[in-house]
Amino acid sequence: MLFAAKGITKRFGGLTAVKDVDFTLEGGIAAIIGPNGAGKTTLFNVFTGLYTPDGGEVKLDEHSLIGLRPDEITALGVCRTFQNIRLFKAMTAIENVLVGMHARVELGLWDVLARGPRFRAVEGEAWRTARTLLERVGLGRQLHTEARHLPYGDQRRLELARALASKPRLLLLDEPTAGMTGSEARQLMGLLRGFVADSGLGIVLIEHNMRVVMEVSDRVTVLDHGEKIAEGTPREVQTNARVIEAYLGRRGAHSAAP
Amino acid sequence: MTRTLRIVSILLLAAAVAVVTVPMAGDAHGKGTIKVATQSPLSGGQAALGEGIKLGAQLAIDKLKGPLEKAGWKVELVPFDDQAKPDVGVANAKNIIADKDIMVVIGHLNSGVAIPSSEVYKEQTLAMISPANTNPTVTDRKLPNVSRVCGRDDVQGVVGSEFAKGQNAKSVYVIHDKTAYGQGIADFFKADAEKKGLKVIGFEGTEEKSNFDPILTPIKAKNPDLIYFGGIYDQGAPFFKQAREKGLKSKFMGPDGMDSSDLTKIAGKAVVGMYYTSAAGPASALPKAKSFVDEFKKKFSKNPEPYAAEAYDATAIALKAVEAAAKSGKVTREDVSAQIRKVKHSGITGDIEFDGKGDRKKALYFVLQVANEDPTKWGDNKIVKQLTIAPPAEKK
Amino acid sequence: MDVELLIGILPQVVIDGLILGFMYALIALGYTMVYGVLEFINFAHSEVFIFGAFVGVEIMLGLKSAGVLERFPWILVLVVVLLAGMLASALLAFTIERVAYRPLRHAPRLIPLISAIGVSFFLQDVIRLTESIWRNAFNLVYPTIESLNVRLEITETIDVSIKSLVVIVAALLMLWALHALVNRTKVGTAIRAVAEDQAAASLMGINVNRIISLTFVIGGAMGGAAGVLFGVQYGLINPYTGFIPGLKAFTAAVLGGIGNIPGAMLGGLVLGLLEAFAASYLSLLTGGAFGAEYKDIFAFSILILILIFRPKGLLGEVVRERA
Amino acid sequence: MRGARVIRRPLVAIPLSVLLLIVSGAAVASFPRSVLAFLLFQGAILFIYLAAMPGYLRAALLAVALLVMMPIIGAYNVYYLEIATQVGIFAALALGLNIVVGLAGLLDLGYVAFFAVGAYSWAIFGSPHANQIFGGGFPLAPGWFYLFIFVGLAVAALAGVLLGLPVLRLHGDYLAIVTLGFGEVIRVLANNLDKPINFTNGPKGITPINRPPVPFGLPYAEYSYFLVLLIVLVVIVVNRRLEDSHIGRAWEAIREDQVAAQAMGVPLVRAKLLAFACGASFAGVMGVVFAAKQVFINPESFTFLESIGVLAMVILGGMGSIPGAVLGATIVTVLNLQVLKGLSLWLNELKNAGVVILGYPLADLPTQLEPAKYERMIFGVILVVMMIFRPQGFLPARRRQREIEVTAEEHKTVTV
Amino acid sequence: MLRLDDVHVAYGEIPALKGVALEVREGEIVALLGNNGAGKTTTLRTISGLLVPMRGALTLDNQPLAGVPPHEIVRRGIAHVPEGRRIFNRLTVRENLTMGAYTRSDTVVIAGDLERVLTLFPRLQERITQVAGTLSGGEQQMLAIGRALMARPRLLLLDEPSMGLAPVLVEQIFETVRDINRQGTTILLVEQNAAMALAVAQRGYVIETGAIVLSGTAAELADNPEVRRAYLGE
Repeated sequence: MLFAAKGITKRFGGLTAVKDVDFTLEGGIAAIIGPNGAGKTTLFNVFTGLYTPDGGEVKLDEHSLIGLRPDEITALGVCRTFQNIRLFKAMTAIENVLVGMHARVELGLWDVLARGPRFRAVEGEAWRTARTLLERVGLGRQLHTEARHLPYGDQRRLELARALASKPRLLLLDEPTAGMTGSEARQLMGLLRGFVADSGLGIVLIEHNMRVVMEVSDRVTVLDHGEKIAEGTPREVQTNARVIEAYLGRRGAHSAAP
Repeated sequence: MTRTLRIVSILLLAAAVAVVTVPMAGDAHGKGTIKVATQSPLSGGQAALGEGIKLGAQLAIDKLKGPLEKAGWKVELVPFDDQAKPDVGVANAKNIIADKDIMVVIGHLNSGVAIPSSEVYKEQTLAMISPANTNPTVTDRKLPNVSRVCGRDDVQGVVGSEFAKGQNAKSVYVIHDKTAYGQGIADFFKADAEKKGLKVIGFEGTEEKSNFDPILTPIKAKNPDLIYFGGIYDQGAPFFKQAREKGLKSKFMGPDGMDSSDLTKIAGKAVVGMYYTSAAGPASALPKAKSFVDEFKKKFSKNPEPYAAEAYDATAIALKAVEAAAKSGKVTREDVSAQIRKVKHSGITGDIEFDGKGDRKKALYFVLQVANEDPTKWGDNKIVKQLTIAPPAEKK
Repeated sequence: MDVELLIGILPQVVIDGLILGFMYALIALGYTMVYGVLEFINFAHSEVFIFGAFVGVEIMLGLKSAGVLERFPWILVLVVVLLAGMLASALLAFTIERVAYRPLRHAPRLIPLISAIGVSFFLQDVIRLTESIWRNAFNLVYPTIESLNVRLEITETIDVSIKSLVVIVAALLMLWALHALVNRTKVGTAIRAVAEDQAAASLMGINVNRIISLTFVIGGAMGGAAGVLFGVQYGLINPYTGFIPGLKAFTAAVLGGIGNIPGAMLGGLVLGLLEAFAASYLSLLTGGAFGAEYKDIFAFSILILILIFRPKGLLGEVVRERA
Repeated sequence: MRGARVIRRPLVAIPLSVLLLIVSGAAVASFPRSVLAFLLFQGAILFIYLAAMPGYLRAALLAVALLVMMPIIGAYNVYYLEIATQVGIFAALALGLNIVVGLAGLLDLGYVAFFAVGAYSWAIFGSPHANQIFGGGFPLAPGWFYLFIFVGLAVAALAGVLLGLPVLRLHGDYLAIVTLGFGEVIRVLANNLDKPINFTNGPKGITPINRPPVPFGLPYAEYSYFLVLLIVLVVIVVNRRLEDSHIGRAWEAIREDQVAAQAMGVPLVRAKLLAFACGASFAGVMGVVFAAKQVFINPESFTFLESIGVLAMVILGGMGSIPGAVLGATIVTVLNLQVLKGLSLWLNELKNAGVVILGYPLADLPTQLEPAKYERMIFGVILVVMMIFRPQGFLPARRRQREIEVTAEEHKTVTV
Repeated sequence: MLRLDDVHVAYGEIPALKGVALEVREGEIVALLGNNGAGKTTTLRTISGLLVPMRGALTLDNQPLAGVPPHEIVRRGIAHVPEGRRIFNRLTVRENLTMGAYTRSDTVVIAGDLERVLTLFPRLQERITQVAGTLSGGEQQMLAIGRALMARPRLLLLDEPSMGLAPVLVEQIFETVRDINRQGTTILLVEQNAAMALAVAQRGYVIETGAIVLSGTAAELADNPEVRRAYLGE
């Protein structure tokens, strides 16, 4: 099992944001869906160490992630993007990606100050990798544009590249297509499939664009009010009555069932 | 970038034009100009004392420049603000030695500024006469150009303890202000008092300026016969005032930093009967001192701060030395430095003559007692004791 | 070690500490009001504070030279002087905000801080310039009001002066008034709303700029009152006097949890007591090896310790960083 | 507009730079006491830095200005050399603080504490004072100074880590107040550690502090200038190397968004500690140099206002910008030591010369209005005006293209 | 009453709205649909004055609104329930509600309005002295709407009122929205739950990457295959 979370519970004051949720991934692409405020992002924050859960266990390859700092979790191979895009806005695109590589750079203070051949080799390699990554997500021409000057869709792509730069085994994407046009979103999904095929990377995505979810994901987990209410293939989930009611609304259910 | 560059270019152009068109005030007439520089803090928390030094020098120049002007020299004062900061003092010092007209420096207030700055003056044997730096190190370095008209911490502390002993004080409590000046005197007071068999039941420093209650509480409980405050009046006065308000009955005493009418202005009747040591006699006893205070008040419409009289004497000595040096028709800095050591001057703070290190040969010290709570009657303070003490012999 | 002496002075030390603490609390209110709303350290508050003290002393000196100071009851004089000091400092704070801070509202956090430092330098020397021309003096002395200096003896060794009681009463009154204003009135609610969420507050029809000005006015008035009381209590002020108490009061505000009004009070008292204990006891406890000169180190060390264990101050809310 | 564009052309800019350098040099030589002439020279250096020209030419011109002309100017007027030296000292301090505040975004209000730590480390051992602690054998020979540059570095860095470890979890203003407290603690300790054991000699300060041996019989002022210049150059190189590495990028990432930085694998505490230690070490080195240069130190050099002054330099120059920090240090120092002083001296001269302005003789100016007394007030106004009209600083940090060139070459060599 | 014409808005240099045109007539409920990031919230923020358009016309009753500060726009009769509710967490429920009526000084009428809001949301009555931060998500949403109603708006801007709410509550909220509308308040509704939104609205607009791509009556939109696929999950 690549990634397994068991019995995750997270409370904020009196509110239980996530209640006893199990989630596993062996590979491929999984989607977590649910209405806004269902607890999806909270779950991501637990997975990446930003929140410590009130209960439950998170494991990557049998390594427990509970109690680790976010940077340690990233070093182990879990990286993410953010719902509201948290790029380093004053840094250029390529610098953003280079920061993403931080955990993989094996240089000490002395290497940096001395600028020896080792430094140049490692740094050169990092720049090449960063460039390749940016080219792959379609930002090859904007390497030296400051992140804040990029259009919304490009910022999403840059965030993806930055996350990929840490060579994750598991990539968590929070609404990767928000703010993209339909064709852009499709393109991105193709890209994600490509990454999965190339490197055996596991991807979990939170997504509202149902078209995207249905097209790209191998499995779908549905959350509502912090609880998992359904799980299965896209088709299974789409026809699940409870899902239709909770997520699409009762009227949606009426009109969706001809 | 372009905009920055444009602005820089315009400024450059302006500066270039100004360099060519604004002529530096050159020496106009006669044999030239003799400048006396003062260096003291003119801004920041110690500005009042620093200004006292500047004003003392200014008064002396206005009053005593006559002979030099008759001889064809123009005499000017150049005040510098050292901000009580050593790095600023050193930069000013370099600026001063670069001005060939400056023949003597009157300063500084802070030993911390005086010591590094005098290292700079030394390079050109530019004379510095200190009105206020009582720290022994100032002259113990034996620089040929550095002299001081004020006493030394070690001497004044001894004067204080000598007197305290005579007053039958058995237990004393010593407070100081954590400055080189205050702590220096307090240290010597304590050491000498213990040697003389007085019981020092407390010794503390504080940077506090306003609220002395917490310090006074244990003092009150210990009830010493005498409290000695090593520091300046603006801290001492509130301290003594609050002490009396708190019901302390001890006798009060302090060094020459207390010698200001502001002491009574701030502390009022609390300090009536308090003792302080000083090298400057009271106006009532010494006619010279009286006329100095009167003239100072007339010119600047306020009472002289501590060190104003010392600055006046220092400037007077400087002018005498310059006159002596000018007899050859040409004034050099080395000359002036050498002449200063030869001057015998009868000033407001007594007869001044320097020894080989630049200390006063024999200094006359007074112990005075505050007579009246009215600040305008500061001059009425009585001399209760006079002591003539030479600077301590060289220690090895 | 004289244990009897140590215990004997304890009540007096506590009283001394409380008085000092209330003084810090009063000054701290100005910092905390502004910080609570703008999350900005108003470095110039120490000058706002000392400006109030100067206005107060000028009025008292004026009354004195007119020969009326002794003829009016001291309460009346005190109230008049307090009000004048508050008004003057409030106006000053208002002007500072308009001129030096408002244009920088949306700049990165450090920018207004530097502007505030500039204002602080400027004001110190403006006060000095004015006073040196007007009175030809650097230190100004508050005229003594005899009735305020009377000391009430609690026991033979413990006493407290009327003016110290005035400080405590005034501080409590002002804290209460401020607390009531902020918590019980519509305008106070608006202040809290703006503090929490400026955009949402503007959607309620609240003129955010006006509320921010008001905050400065209130903070300034508190500073002015503290300035007058400071002058009355300690007697001597100069243009730079405000700096150290300002720094300490700011520390007190942080200690209590900056932005929090009861926190400013608590922080002030804790700091005041710590200082009093250190100044009174350090020398006695260490046999003179360490003395009152360590009181600031002691106070700052405790501050650092408290913040390590309670990173948002004693009463500050620990707000979770949301991802 | 057009004028500016012309200057952007190397063909115009290069001869203009050379001309400026020559003119300003000549101006200082013919009016050695003119503040404006020296300002012109400084302006020429800034112009060379900004104007369009090939890098090697710029380096050459700057080298001529700083290595050849500046010492010669110093021979005409030592005061200017002193200013240049102090600019260097503060530039190094500003560069150190720039790492902490500008790059890593941690507000440090007690930075001068590290300067003090460095200064005292040499002051104690480089003067007879250490005899009071260890009994005898001191001062160390002047040559030890060079070792103590590294001791100062290490001790200050250690102090940075010791302070950082407990407090770096604090956010924003809480961190600021703790660093402020730390700065005060260090100063008060320096002021009080004369008893029970006399480590610092308290307020009386330590003197005489040994100066390093001067090679080639240079005058000490010149030597001290070159030493400071060398250290500043090293600091700039170190700064740039840090900035253009994963470490510098991690710092900037932390400043921009701490949470995202951590999520991208940046260990926050370690990165912040490193920032603290690096910043502190520069101050430590300069402390050692400062102690030797001054011959005397006492706690008055290390007050809170000094920390604020250095912070103002960083922000005036432009946060996170290396040239900005240097320019900021220059502006503040030159303003404080030279321009404002020059202004008040000039007014004083007018006064002594009996100049009459609008029918009012300057000589009658009351002593309260002595220009020298209001330098800080003017400085305050300048700070406020600067923040309002140019909040990003004079030379704001900008994303650089130079890495591209470096790596593009790398690319070729590796792939071939 | 409200009209947007070719409105362009940018965050810094990134354009967020690229020529939005829409209209809300007196008495209507109008739904604005679109994916996250499409520009729905930006549109509302522009109307309420939190953002200033770079160009384009924005009018209320033919009076220009662009550049008018938000607190003034509230006085003109537009209340905005922002995304994420943005209630004042540290204020009590009652204080939150009184803040809603900040622009008004007619105490008696305000008291009546408070009554009205509390009848509309009885849950708030129970929690009236509680600090708002401790309310549940649904209660917070009620508070946010109630607070906006306290301004007696003529036009109410609702941003995702169903966010994070249980289906029962969603039903209830939309029921209330309808009530409010019936009592004479015009409503512009941004909603992710397209089915729900189209069920209460009379007309709707679909926004995509900063521009309106579709508009029509609620029924037309609900039947549009493109809409059904994108927003109704078919």
